[in-house]
Amino acid sequence: MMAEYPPFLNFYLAALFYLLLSPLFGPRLRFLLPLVPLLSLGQLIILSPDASWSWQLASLSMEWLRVDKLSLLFGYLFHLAAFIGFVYALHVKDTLQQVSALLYAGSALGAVFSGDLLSLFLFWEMMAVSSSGLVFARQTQTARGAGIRYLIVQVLSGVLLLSGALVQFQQTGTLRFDAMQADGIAGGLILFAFGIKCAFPLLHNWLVDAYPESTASGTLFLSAFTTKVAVYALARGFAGTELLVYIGAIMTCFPIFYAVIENDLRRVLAYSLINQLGFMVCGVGLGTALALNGAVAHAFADVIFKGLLFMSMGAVLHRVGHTLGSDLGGLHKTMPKSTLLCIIGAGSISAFPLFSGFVTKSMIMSAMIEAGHDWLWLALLFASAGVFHHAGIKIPFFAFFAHDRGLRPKEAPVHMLFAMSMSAFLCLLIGMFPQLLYRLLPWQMNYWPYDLTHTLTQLQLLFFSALAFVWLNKQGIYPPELRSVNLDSDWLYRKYLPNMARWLWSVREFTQPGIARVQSVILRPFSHQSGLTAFDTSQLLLKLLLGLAILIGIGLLSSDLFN
Amino acid sequence: MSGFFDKANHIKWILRSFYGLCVLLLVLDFLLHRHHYLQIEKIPAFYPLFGFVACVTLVVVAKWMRRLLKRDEDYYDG
Amino acid sequence: MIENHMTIMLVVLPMLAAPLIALLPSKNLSWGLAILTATLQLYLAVNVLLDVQGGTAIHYELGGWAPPWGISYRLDSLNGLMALLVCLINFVCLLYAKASIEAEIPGRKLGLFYATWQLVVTGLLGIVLTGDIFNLFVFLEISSLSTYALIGMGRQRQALMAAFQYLLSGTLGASFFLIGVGLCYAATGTLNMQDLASQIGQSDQPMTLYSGFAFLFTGLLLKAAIYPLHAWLPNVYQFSPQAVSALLSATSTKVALYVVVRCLLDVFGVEFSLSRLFADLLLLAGSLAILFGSLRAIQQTDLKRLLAYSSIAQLGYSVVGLGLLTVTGLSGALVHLFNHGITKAALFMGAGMLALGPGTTLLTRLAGGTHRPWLLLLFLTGGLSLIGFPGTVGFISKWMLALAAIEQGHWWLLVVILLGSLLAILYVWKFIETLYFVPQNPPETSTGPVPGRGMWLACGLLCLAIVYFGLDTRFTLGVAMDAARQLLGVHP
Amino acid sequence: MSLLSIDHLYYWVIVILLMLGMYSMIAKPNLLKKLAGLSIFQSAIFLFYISLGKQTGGTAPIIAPGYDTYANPLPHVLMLTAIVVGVATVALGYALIIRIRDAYDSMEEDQIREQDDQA
Repeated sequence: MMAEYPPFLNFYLAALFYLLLSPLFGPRLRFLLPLVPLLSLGQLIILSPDASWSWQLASLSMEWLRVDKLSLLFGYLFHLAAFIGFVYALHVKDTLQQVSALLYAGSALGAVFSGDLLSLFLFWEMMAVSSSGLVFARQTQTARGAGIRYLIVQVLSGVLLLSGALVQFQQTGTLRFDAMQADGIAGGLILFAFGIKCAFPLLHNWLVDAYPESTASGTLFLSAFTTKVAVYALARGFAGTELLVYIGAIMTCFPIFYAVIENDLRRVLAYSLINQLGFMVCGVGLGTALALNGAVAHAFADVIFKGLLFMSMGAVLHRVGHTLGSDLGGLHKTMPKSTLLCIIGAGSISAFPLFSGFVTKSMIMSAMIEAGHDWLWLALLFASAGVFHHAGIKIPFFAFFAHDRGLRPKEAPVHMLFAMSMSAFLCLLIGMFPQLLYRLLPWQMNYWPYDLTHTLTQLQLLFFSALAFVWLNKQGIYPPELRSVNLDSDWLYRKYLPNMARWLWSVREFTQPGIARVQSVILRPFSHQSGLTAFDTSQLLLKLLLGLAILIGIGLLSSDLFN
Repeated sequence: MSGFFDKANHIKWILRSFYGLCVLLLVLDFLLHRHHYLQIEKIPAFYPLFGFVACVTLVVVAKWMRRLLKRDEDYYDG
Repeated sequence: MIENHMTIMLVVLPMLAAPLIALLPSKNLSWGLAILTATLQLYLAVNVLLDVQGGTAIHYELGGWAPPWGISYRLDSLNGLMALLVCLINFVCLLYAKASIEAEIPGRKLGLFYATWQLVVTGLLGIVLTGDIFNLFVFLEISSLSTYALIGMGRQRQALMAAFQYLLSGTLGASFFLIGVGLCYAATGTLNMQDLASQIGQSDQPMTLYSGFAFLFTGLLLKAAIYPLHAWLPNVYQFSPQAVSALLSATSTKVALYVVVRCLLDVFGVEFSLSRLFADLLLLAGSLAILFGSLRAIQQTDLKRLLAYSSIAQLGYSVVGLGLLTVTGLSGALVHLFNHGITKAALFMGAGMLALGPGTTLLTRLAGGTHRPWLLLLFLTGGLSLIGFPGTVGFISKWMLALAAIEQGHWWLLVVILLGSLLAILYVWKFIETLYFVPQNPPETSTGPVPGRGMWLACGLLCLAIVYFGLDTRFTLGVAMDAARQLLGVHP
Repeated sequence: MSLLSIDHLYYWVIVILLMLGMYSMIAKPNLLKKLAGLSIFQSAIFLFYISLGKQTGGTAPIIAPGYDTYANPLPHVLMLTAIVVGVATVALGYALIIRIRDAYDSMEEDQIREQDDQA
């Protein structure tokens, strides 16, 4: 009975204690951090399945603990991710990062155990704020810029969710978070909110903008939680929404083009994150038991293998100081262990048989065929080949092999290697014994990935993709890594809107003298000097009197006498 | 390990075995009987072909996109 | 016996304490007496509020003279909540003031400072509790005059000009109010609020009454710094002594807005005062305040001035809630007065703590405040509350207001409220970023006075209150709903 | 027009005084003159209240034989309070002006502003 409280409290309390105790114990305290998810996981495991916990807020009941198989699966996953993350981040002595990470992981847990939209919104926003701390922690000018853009988009998503919740509350009188209809204002707003966090096409830019700007360990945390919470929310709220299948298919395809020409390898991974999310969104959209299982299972596997890839790039960042493909190469000579672990991650994301990606992605692919979306299935197949191309080959190749740039960094620190090894182990474990994961899945299904057809076709697809890579490289067609930025939808708000604002400003500048002249003519009897400073009492009084006159005028006009 | 990939004949050896595996997989497609869920899968060597063509298309299109989208590194800072 | 007089004691205590404080020989004694008074008042305020919970009202006739001849005091949920706000903020600000004000004001003036402070509190509580509209004017002037004096004690010389400007504009507002009272008296022949309320419908001079109404409200709106009449506020908040900024931001505009609510709904009544046009005017003014205030806040380079503009925006929310004229909207507006009061006081206190060393609140001079991580927590809590983040008080009020806007089908208002929150992120972010993420160049060695324990305690209390009342709304929102139902004559 | 009749003359005086006061507050750069304007403005309001109590043919409200109309005493009493408030306001204003002159060495607002702008 003692254990029946929402697990996010473990993390929030840990954050509070960390903040309180860090002045006393200093950064030594960080060695305790990996214990937090472990202990919390223990609590989660003994949590009884019908536990609930709610909080009364202004005539609304906020349900902070709703336990079912779906939320439990994500609960386990987030604990695992947090544990790996804190082990990986043992070198970080920055209180801001540690506390942000604790709060962030806690909020993600809070979100998946939320039973109503208001609580979901609460944790949704907590995630936004705490995770932006991880971006800002990089302490560079670009990180600050990316961080504020990230924060605004995330909060915008929260605001949309809140609006949707408000409308739903107004219309139905309940805030319960269950399956919803995407048509109608409430559902539409909420889907839009989820879509932002899930990086739907054109709403995806915050992800590729901010994730690569975070610190080595920050990106790891970021990649684990926000988007997966969004997948969870979609799976719970909008399972079987046909629209999502199409959105998902687009999401799998368009980022791979960007990934091929992107130079920053962590940004490549960010694009490939969207691509993987696309598979999950497809699965949610299909809505069959197999597809939904595939979606959440793929989310599970993705957190681990994408984390592994981000960790290996983080190790490069930690040792070399950047992850630009154009300036890397030959690192395998001094970082062989990282190289090997990175390749395991690459194998998983490419869905090689015996790696975790294969056993989860094939569920979605099979469900796609069962549902009769032939063309979309082809698109997904194309994306699968593409994933291998940019994440499976490009990442390890350009970072650890390719041209030797003479970089001779040290091997990654022990704790990083340990964290990466854990992930790699899990990738292989799930890949080889998929029933371990399948048993946890929320819906009933009967599926086995390792039949001849699946294994053979997948191998053929991947090997010939690799062949294409080799061939293109030999022919010199393969685009070289170049230092550059590629335009994406963020151009709209990073270039177009500022330019518009500048243009408007120049119009203002142009008209300003005219306005000033008119002003000075009107105010001449009262002005002793031009220029509006803080202490122009006359201006102040004039403004006030003008306001008084207007209000009195309207007040009188509004009276019955004139109506 | 450190100098392993520097030697040209090591690379050659790796590539050759890779080509060998590709050929093997291609041959297996005709030898083994696999399930066909869709019409299009019945094309002989569908998966190898698709994998190869998809990737070449991907790279060619991406190269073309790069001409359109590439900007200087400090494009947004200016 | 005492219990009968609890209401009036709230006003009389600080009035009696003021001269005593001025006469006491040492600054510590003065402060001690002030804080003792404040504690007693806080106790009384909680008690009377508990007494009136559930819809009863306390009547007190001054000197035993029955209204409409004598002055009567009347206390219900609405002014009980306001009285609690004033007493709470007074107490916390006094806790804070000791260390803060000693760094700003020479020791020999401290006795006078605390005495004047007591007069401000007397005035504010008088406004809140009185049932007589002329008496209200007198208290308005008592609090305003002592406020001008307090502002003039600011550390920079600009404080003097700010005080003088405020004196002119504040008196202008009070004069308009006085004209309005005169016209209403001419039309009805009474000054007692309840009596006035009963005479409104029967007056044979509606034109006079409407003019009075118009003057009265514009005067009050000026004192409350509602949108087109806000111009005096930024200078005042920027240049006042730190503790005074905190006190004023949390109480004076709120109390003025309380009078607006009281007069609008209780005295003039819904049918009289809120013809559709006037209600729409309030909605419009409130929305403009939200947008204008937030946009101007983003532009500011001085922390206290930024907070001042944010106050203008936040007051807009309350005005919007008032203009909606529903129980949800009105209770949102009232609870926002309380919630924003504690939030803004906390933020001004934080600003004051940063300014202890440099003596200015220019953001560039305050950059690189990483040596005080605890203050970051304060700024985050306060900032999140301004944004309306769940778990803080700011969320409660905005949730109510947003709900009320949807109830009435005012979608544009919902957009304004949410847009206001987004803009709030920008200005909150602006100061958090400058304070904590921009390294100072050259790094200023933080010498100068260190925040005293009282300051930390005060800030801590307010932060806890922000979170506590954000999570447990039974008390604040309950009282506000009571008040809103009474004002609108809706029975649950 | 009734508004222009001699009965309303005192209203016109009041309005003119109000305007004069406002003009002085706004248009004079000298702080003392601004304050004087405020004082005039307030006086106009006192007059307004006093005029409210006036009854044509009424006398001071002391019951005496032969008189049956009395002026209403209440507004006059109220104005006693208001005058006290007004005096306090002006006194505080003067005090502030003295300190401003000490700090800026000037009472002209434009000169004060120049000093602040330079700082």
